Amino acid sequence: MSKVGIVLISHSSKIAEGIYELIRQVIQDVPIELAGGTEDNEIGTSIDKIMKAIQKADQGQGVLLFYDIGSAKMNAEMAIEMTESIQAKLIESPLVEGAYMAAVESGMGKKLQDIYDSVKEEFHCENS
Amino acid sequence: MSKVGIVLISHSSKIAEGIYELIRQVIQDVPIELAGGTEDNEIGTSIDKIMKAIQKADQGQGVLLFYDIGSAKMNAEMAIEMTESIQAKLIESPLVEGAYMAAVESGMGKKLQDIYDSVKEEFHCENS
Amino acid sequence: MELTIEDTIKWMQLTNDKIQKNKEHLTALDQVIGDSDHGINMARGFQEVMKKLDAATYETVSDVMKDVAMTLMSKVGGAAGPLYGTAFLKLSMSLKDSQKVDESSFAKALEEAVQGIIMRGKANAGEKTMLDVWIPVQDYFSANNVKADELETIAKTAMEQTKELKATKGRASYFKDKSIGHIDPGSASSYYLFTSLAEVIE
Amino acid sequence: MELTIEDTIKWMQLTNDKIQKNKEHLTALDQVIGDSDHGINMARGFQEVMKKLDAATYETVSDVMKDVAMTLMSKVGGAAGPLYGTAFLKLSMSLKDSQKVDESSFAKALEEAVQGIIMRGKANAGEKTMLDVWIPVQDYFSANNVKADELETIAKTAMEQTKELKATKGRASYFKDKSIGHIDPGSASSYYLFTSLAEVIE
Ligand SMILES: Nc1ncnc2c1ncn2[C@@H]1O[C@H](COP(=O)(O)OP(=O)(O)O)[C@@H](O)[C@H]1O
Ligand SMILES: Nc1ncnc2c1ncn2[C@@H]1O[C@H](COP(=O)(O)OP(=O)(O)O)[C@@H](O)[C@H]1O
Ligand SMILES: [Mg+2]
Ligand SMILES: [Mg+2]
Ligand SMILES: [Mg+2]
Ligand SMILES: [Mg+2]
Repeated sequence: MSKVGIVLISHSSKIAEGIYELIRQVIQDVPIELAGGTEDNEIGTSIDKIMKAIQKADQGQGVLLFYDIGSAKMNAEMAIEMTESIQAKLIESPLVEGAYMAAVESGMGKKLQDIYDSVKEEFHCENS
Repeated sequence: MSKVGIVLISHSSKIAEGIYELIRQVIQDVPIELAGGTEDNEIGTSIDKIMKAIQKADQGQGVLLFYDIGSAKMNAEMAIEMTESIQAKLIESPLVEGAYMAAVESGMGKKLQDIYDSVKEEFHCENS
Repeated sequence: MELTIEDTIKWMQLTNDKIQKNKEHLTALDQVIGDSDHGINMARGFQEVMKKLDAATYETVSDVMKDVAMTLMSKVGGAAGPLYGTAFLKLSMSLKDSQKVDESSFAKALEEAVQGIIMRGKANAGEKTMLDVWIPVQDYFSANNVKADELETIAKTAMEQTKELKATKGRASYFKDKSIGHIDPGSASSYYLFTSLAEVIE
Repeated sequence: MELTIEDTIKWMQLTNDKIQKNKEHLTALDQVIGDSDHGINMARGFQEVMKKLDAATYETVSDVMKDVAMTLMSKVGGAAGPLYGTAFLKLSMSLKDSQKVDESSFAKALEEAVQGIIMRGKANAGEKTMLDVWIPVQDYFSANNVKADELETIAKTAMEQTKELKATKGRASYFKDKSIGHIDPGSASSYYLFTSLAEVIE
């Protein structure tokens, strides 16, 4: 059965890799794609990496995007606009904590909007 | 001038290292110590690593501890109890986002409680 | 019942044997509703406990338990580390002034251990955690003339009943309703601990 | 003023020259209230823009700007990438149907570019961002018969005035009151952009 994909956007490729490890210890069958660092793997984000990650993470059930700070959000929004054929949703939640929770829920076969709502409900954050 | 220290507790040593990179790009003079992974650098946390990190991060201004999920919190609390001579405070906030903000504030010379309050105010999270 | 220093060491030895033998089983339980490391965590922790106990000599049961506590705390990792660590630390503290550990002092110590686990993990009865074994065992110690076979049955039944519970604390809580139908790994390791105790006081 | 394809390429060329020359200055500005990468980001982005423009041939100003947009978007990184990228994309889209780019069509396009930056970054005037240069420049284009020297002065003054502002968006906002007293890096790079435009329309 196809699952909702997760895209991890971080200024640091290590952060994205670490979250991947953390999730994979628990959940194996959910597509998780990383968009950490710039094209040269410096600190920053890359629209191209995010777009590719969205495309790879989509199994037809859509993709949830998690990001760390500030400008990653803008790059994520642009990438979503440029991959309009895919149902991709950016979520404001703690990066590590939210992505972990979403992966477990996706593993249980939940739908994109339900996972989105669960994560939002769990982390009532004004900002993140 | 001595600064408030930051301890990054994560189940994954890569996550802690990545946050360190992210912060160091912006702030150089704040003590940041990592407690990522178990003693064998597997996924998990280690009380001993956390205790050592608290001790190294303290410059006399106290230490703020950030953690990722669940059981890291218990290990952090025990470590704090076991290093009672140091003013160490665990904070419930998004790990990456909160630690970044705290480091900037510590870099500006703010005191432990003020940084704690700022981060809590920024991230009105029920849970994290 | 009376628990001597030798009994206590034997208790840990038997627990270690069971945990090493059932390492994969504990891991399998943790795989369904967790991160597949409870067997690894507990096996590593108790192996270190045995190393520690073998290398030292003790004057009191309390001191044995203190070493158990410190070792579990720093070697188990995961949630089980601080929880078992706290439990044994509380046992050790409670038994500090007991010349000999009899049933009533042990029952009292067990009560404090349970309070320690609750304080540390902020869970309570019915949340599908090790407490769902510790609490019934503690109740039994408080109310009864302890018999080995009864202790064994109570611990086993309690462990099995965690199957029907929904996890609301720890890693398993992420699975919500899907956590129902599986035995809690921490309750299984706690069962090994108390069935070993039953063997010792037999 | 009229902006031809050659003018547009020249504009980018002059901008690139200034950014390469002032790479360290931009980075130094970003060091005080940011993450020290604005010079690196912009230099990398505009170098790629020049590579792209040198290798292609164009039929319209709009097409040149579209390539500028796509390149900045994917090569600059950081906040400046999507922001400059969006700005040039809006310029390109607004000028799509203009046979020749005159002052009024450019003024209109600039207005849409500013709207694009606002939409993308959710900032507004006075938040110590590149908008604090883009908005006064756009106002000047809307209201006046554009003169090169006036354009230069307006962009420069606007950039300098960001010094007094407190950042409430982007990385610099973490510094709160301490962000006051320093020129905003994105405003400095925007100044290079508009002073190059002034040279082109001279
Ligand atoms: N908050 C808590 N209170 C009591 N027991 C808990 C709590 N969280 C987890 N546990 C127990 O710990 C066990 C899991 O231990 P382990 O797998 O070693 O740790 P982790 O979940 O960190 O990987 C659970 O099965 C449960 O019995
Ligand atoms: N939300 C925003 N809206 C408008 N401009 C912004 C915003 N955030 C940042 N900027 C601009 O971007 C500049 C920083 O760019 P850069 O250093 O390349 O990105 P980053 O801050 O991600 O490292 C700032 O000086 C500011 O002018
Ligand atoms: Mg586990
Ligand atoms: Mg674990
Ligand atoms: Mg920057
Ligand atoms: Mg940057």
